[in-house]
Amino acid sequence: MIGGAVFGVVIPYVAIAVFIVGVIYKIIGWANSAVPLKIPTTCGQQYTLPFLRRNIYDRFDCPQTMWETVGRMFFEIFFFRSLFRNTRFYYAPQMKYKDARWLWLFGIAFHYSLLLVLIDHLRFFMNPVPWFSSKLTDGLSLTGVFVPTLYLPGLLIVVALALLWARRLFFGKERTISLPSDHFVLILLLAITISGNLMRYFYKVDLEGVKELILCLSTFNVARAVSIADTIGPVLYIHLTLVSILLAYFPFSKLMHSAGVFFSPTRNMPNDNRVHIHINPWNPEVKGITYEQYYEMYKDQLDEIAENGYKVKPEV
Amino acid sequence: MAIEFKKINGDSPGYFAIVLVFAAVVAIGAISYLANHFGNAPDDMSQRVPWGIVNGAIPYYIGLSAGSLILSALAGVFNIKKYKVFSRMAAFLAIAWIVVAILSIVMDIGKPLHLGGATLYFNLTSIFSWNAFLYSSYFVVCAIYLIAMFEDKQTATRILAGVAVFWAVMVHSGTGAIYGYIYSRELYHSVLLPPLFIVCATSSGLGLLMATIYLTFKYTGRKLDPDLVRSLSKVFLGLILILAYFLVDEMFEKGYMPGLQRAIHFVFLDPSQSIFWCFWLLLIVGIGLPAFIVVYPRTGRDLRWLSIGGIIHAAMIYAERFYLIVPGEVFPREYLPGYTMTSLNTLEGSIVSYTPTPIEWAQVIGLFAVGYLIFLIGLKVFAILPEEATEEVIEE
Amino acid sequence: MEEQPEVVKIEQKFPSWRDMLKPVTEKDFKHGFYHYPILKRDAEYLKDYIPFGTRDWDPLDKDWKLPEDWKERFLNAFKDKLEKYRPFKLYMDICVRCGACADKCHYYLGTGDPKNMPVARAELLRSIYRRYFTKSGRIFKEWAGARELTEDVVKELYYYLYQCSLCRRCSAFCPYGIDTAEIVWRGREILNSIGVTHRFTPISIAACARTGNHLGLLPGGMAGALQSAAEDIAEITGVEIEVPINKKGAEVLFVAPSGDYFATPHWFGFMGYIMFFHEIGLDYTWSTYAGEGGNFGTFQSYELAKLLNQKIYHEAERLGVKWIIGGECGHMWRDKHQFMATMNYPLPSTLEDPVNPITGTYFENAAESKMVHIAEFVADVIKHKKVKLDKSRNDHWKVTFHDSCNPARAMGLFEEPRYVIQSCCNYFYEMPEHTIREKTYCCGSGGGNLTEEVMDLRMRGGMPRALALKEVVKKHGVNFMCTICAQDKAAFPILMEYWKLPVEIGAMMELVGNALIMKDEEQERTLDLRGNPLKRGEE
Amino acid sequence: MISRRRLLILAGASAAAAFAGVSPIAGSPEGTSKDPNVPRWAMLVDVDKCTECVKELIKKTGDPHVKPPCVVACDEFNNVPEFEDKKKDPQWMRIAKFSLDKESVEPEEFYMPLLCNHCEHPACAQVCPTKATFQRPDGIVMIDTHRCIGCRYCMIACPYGARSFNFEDPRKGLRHINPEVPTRSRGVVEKCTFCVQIVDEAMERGEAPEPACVKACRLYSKNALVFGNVKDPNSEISKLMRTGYVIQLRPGVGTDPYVFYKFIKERP
Amino acid sequence: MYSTKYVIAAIIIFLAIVTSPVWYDMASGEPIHPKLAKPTGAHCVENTEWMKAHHMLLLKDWRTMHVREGKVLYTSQTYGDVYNASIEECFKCHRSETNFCEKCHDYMGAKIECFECHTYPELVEEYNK
Repeated sequence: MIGGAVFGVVIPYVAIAVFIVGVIYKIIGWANSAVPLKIPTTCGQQYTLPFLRRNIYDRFDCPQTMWETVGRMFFEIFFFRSLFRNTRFYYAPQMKYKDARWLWLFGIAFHYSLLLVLIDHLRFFMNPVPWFSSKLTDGLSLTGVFVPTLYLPGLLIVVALALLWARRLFFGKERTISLPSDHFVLILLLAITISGNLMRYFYKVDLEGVKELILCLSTFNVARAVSIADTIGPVLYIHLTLVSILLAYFPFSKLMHSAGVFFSPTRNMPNDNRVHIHINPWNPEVKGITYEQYYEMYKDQLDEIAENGYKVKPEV
Repeated sequence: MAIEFKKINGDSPGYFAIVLVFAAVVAIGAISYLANHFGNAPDDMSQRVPWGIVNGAIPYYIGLSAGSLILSALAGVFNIKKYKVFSRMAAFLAIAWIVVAILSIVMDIGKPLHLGGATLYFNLTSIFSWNAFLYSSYFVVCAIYLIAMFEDKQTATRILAGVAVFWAVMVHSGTGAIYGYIYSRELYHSVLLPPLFIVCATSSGLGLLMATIYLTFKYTGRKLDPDLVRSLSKVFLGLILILAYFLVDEMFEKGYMPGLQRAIHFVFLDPSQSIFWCFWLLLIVGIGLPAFIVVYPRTGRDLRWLSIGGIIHAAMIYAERFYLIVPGEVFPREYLPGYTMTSLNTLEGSIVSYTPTPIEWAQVIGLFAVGYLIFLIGLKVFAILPEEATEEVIEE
Repeated sequence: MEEQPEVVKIEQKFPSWRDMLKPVTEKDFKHGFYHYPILKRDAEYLKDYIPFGTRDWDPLDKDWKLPEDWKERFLNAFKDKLEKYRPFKLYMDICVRCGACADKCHYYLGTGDPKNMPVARAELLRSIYRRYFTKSGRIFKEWAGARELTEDVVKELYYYLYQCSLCRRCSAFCPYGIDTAEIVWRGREILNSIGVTHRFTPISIAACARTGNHLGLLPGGMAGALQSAAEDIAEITGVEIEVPINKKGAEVLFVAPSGDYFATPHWFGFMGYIMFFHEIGLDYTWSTYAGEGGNFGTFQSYELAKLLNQKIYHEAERLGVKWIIGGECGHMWRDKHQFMATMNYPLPSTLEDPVNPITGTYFENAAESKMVHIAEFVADVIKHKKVKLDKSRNDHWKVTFHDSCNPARAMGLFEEPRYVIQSCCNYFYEMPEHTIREKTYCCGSGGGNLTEEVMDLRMRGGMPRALALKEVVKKHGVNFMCTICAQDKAAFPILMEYWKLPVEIGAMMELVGNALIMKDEEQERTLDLRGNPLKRGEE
Repeated sequence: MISRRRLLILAGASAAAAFAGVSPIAGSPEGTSKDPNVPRWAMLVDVDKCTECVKELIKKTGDPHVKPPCVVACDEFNNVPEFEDKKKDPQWMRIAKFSLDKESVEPEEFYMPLLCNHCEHPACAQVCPTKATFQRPDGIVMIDTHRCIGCRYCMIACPYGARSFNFEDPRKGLRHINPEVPTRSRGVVEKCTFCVQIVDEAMERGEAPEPACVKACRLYSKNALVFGNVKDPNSEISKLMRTGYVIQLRPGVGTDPYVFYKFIKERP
Repeated sequence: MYSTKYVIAAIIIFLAIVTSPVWYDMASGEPIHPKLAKPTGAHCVENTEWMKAHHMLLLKDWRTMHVREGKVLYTSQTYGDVYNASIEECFKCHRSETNFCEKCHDYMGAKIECFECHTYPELVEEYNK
């Protein structure tokens, strides 16, 4: 009785609340600091003289207008364009530069799988199930092999996470820079995805009850939620609790990169510094030396230049 | 000095235009596939001719892949250094074509979402089962081979080149065996098919590769030593002559058998049948003409002509696939030898015509466009094109 | 050619994350990697910006004699920066330590020191941020990657924050665009607040604040430099040029980095400016008060940057010029392109739209800040065929172009200099793709590292660039690397010597000067601007 | 609550299946059973009776494409759809007219049904990449349509053209559904199963099975089709096979079909 | 520059996405749980709770038993009685596919593939009118 209520109702509610409030708190925290300077990283030719052609990639890598900036952010967010530029420097034996876009591959595999898995999960959250969710799920499932159908992103996400974690475990540089929190997040995500897959394929739970529980939670029908929570198998609560931990941990961790990438000034600002001047709201006054003071200091030399008619002639 | 491979910039309107054109063709192919498999768009397959030209796409594209890969590995295995410049490009094309081939299997089968079953329930006696394994492992071998080349691992590249050639031969022999081991149809059953498949894979792959090399180098403004392509064209000539020999050999072998006379007449001598045209066009236009182009000095020295020859040959190899697959199905089997048969309720016992519909052609051409789309994007994303290709090999 | 040097031994170490949190202190400071402390003279002059600088300390001392309340001041400064700079605050939070930046840093590549990875450099500050400004760090301490702020940590910060050249190469590869330069800049500001600063940049900043240029040239010295440049030109071309200086009412103010006034190989570019402006008959002037385009303040703090760059607008206003051209310099253009107009807003009303008086081109991309890059200007003039160029005069050079970090990644200036160079010489070759354009490697000496005491660091940091150059030297026989940054020009000759590369370094404007056929040039030139005999018609 | 033991058994079994690659209980034994207690089903066609019946029907209806009762019963029992387009129309059992290939002698025509031969060495099972087609111990060659990927390799391999592919959703071609037999879906191959549902049910009850076509033939009082266990020397089919000349179709390919055709011209 | 309007827009979008299920469920007005047709018969093949989660596994095992092994009968492990191992057996109690299987599967957004081939009472009725 207590178990169901705690794991099925209290923990999810708390986690969601922490998640929402935390993320907004964090965003507002960032927003409270000004962006004093416009510092885009330009990775393409700037907008310049008309005869120097800017190609389409320059437009996105070195945006001049708002729409080009939007384009840059789009490619950054949906295709990880910066990571796609990745090269690796090889010390031995030839000291060469090579493409090394594995990180991009693993990263994009993980993130897209995550997106698809989340869209698939809409069937637990929405009643009736939205058409795009079920259509997408059908298209990505292999039937005829297993019961239920093999949902490919659900498996791919485990593989991608394992590969991402393997990088951190086996590569020297990555191991060095990985903090416990980095491992923690990967382990947590692995645990969530593996428990989800186990639940899907092996340790079945009564999904009907799960959906009922979630719908009760989302319509704040707490009493009914508590009563249903007790009828569902414990396997679900492993998954659900891990997800709750992730949600509650989200705002206080590096996972905030998902929101932060939108705020990054090196990416979300156009490179039009000399056309539209950026205003720094706290621009300080700085008292430097004025020309008058300068003139006082070097009066004789400046006067000499003036005497020569403000020009210098070669003495041949 | 090692050969330097570079990405193309891929920023010209021409590049985007050609990508868009191929993408449009792919879209048309995809739409026809959906219309065919989920809607009512007609194909001309029937209970008698269950394998049409979309099925023919499988051996065709695997052929292109195997051909490209064998060429790519020439440099590694036989240590022909001057072809090293093309090895990455050819290996990448091999990957593109195997992807297309696997895609064509997916498009051909009735239940693509059940495809996982083919890996899960392995049937030792089924060549198709073996091929499912061979195709996927071939893709992996190609990919590892290409990665080894990207990483400039010399020894690994050479070893993998050997493995890859072996695998390509296996894969394409296996594909030939799909048809060649069918003992219930006399026109299929042939021991020559596996070697013949390898020869025509290499020749069609090489023919298309010559054209691809020429066009790619031309439109990316790279220097291409004509002698390189010319020496390739000699290999090409040899291959198509062997192919012609095999075809004629098989024709005579089948024709020698009295029991097959009617079938042979139907395949080779009946101008009212499309198969007749397939075969003779293949022999005359697909083999004779390219051979002439290579041999005739004026055209043999002109890369444009050589490319045309390569393209013609590669295109006509499709006719070869048609000629290999369709007659065996179209020509009725004798269930009770010596007796003529007519079925009351079905089309058994008579010749069931098969004329591919535009819907089917759109799928095949769409698949072709997928290959080139992958190639075009690959040119931009990976360093597969050499800065220039010259005959002389500069030792490091 | 001499023997190639032994490849510098690079020891790569991969310590555990715990070891990464342990500070590197004065005991481990390696000679050739740490900076000398600020001079008292400069500290006195800049005491409003860098307090406590006048105390007696040395980085190798155990006791750095930090002020009593240094911790409080440090954290207050930290908090202040977090509140003022969204990028700083954001970049403290969102790094996922994916490692994409790790081997992008030339210092990491050259030294193998794990703390030179951009991510690790930022982690030095992040660990403090977590400990004092986040809940999780306060609770989980070390396990959240947080660490106490101790004197050792300050020492480590000093050591590593001055091993960054602010080239932003890592930022180009970071999936979130985390800008290590921004973090290091803030870090240095925070260190300044407790008087921990190195020696090199404050010298120049103080000098520039006083005299108008980093080198501390007095107005007469600057005029003298211009005069001897004009004399050198006359010697080589036979054309005598009058160079305007401090001229009121000129149309354009020209600002060059002060290295150009006397250093080699800057000097030949300096001659190039004068010849070019003379040839096209531009009504321009040099200025002694705003004689410095470069801005070492941008390596230190916002205020110091403004202290130096505000003079340019003041001078433009005083002289009544319409707009400004800036010379060849790297970090100067980060300052001029990204900072200057913001820092000095509103701009003097006397400025007018930047329209090229020779060709009539309106420099739309400098519409508001009124400052045009010399490469943009020259490219425009060349495009309109207003000058005659003889490419064959540069035939003795096989040229490659080094994209300087800041014009490349903070401005997007790629095609203009290439256009100019290719109009001026016949033999131009690009270095490998991964080392040019936005992926360009730093010379290893930028960001305040152009100083003798960190020579080891500089040479190691220059390794990737040297290797890239070696490729084209081997392949095409390149013997001239053109660059548009004053620091490059100062740093590369030493690097070339160190890596035994037979390559001369030079300015874009030197090539222009060489190729320029001047109207009043009477006899055929036989020498290039360096006084080397011209080699023509070969090959 | 859930029975934990069974849950683990079931879950474990499917887990093992996933990792081992094959279902532990789904493996079909190679070849038919040697056990004398396991029957070997076969069909015997009396060609003379069949010819007589078909000729009679053609005469009666005047339709040269008439479907005799056996075919109708087959279609009805097995939910075999009917489509206008002959090219796409699946047919499990069909009647064919044969005559000696000598026009000069004006040979007499005979009719006989064609259906899946349930071979001893089925070419279709040999080539099926997913083991969707398999042979049961009692000799019936079955298609597990759950597994079929629709590659149609079996149709190419089958020497008897016994297989049909569902180019269309079969339900579009049905006017009546027999709930005992599933209608197949679009994209899979189907063929005669010797009415396996009837066979299994009869075996369960201990009766002699009688597939739909055989039953129809008997009810039409022709008795041209006989179904039974050839392993049992006393079965009707074994007895009948001893009374005449029995042939198999295309014995040369070595598939060893188990639909036998008996020729004895018993002239009155 | 604080770019306040973008930040506020971002927060609103974030909130909208995160809380979308709540609005969606409230707006749709669907009951939290659909009314399924009541089956006749005393009990299901196995324990009802177990069947809820595992019915498809049972059907899959039935299908393997029946199709590949020719075993037709299944003995319930809970109740010990014998059933025909066939999906038709289900319809003896669950008289309606549309109001039972389909309704619940629609609710869960899970696709039923069984009835692409297998028949169910409503379908047979429709065809055999």
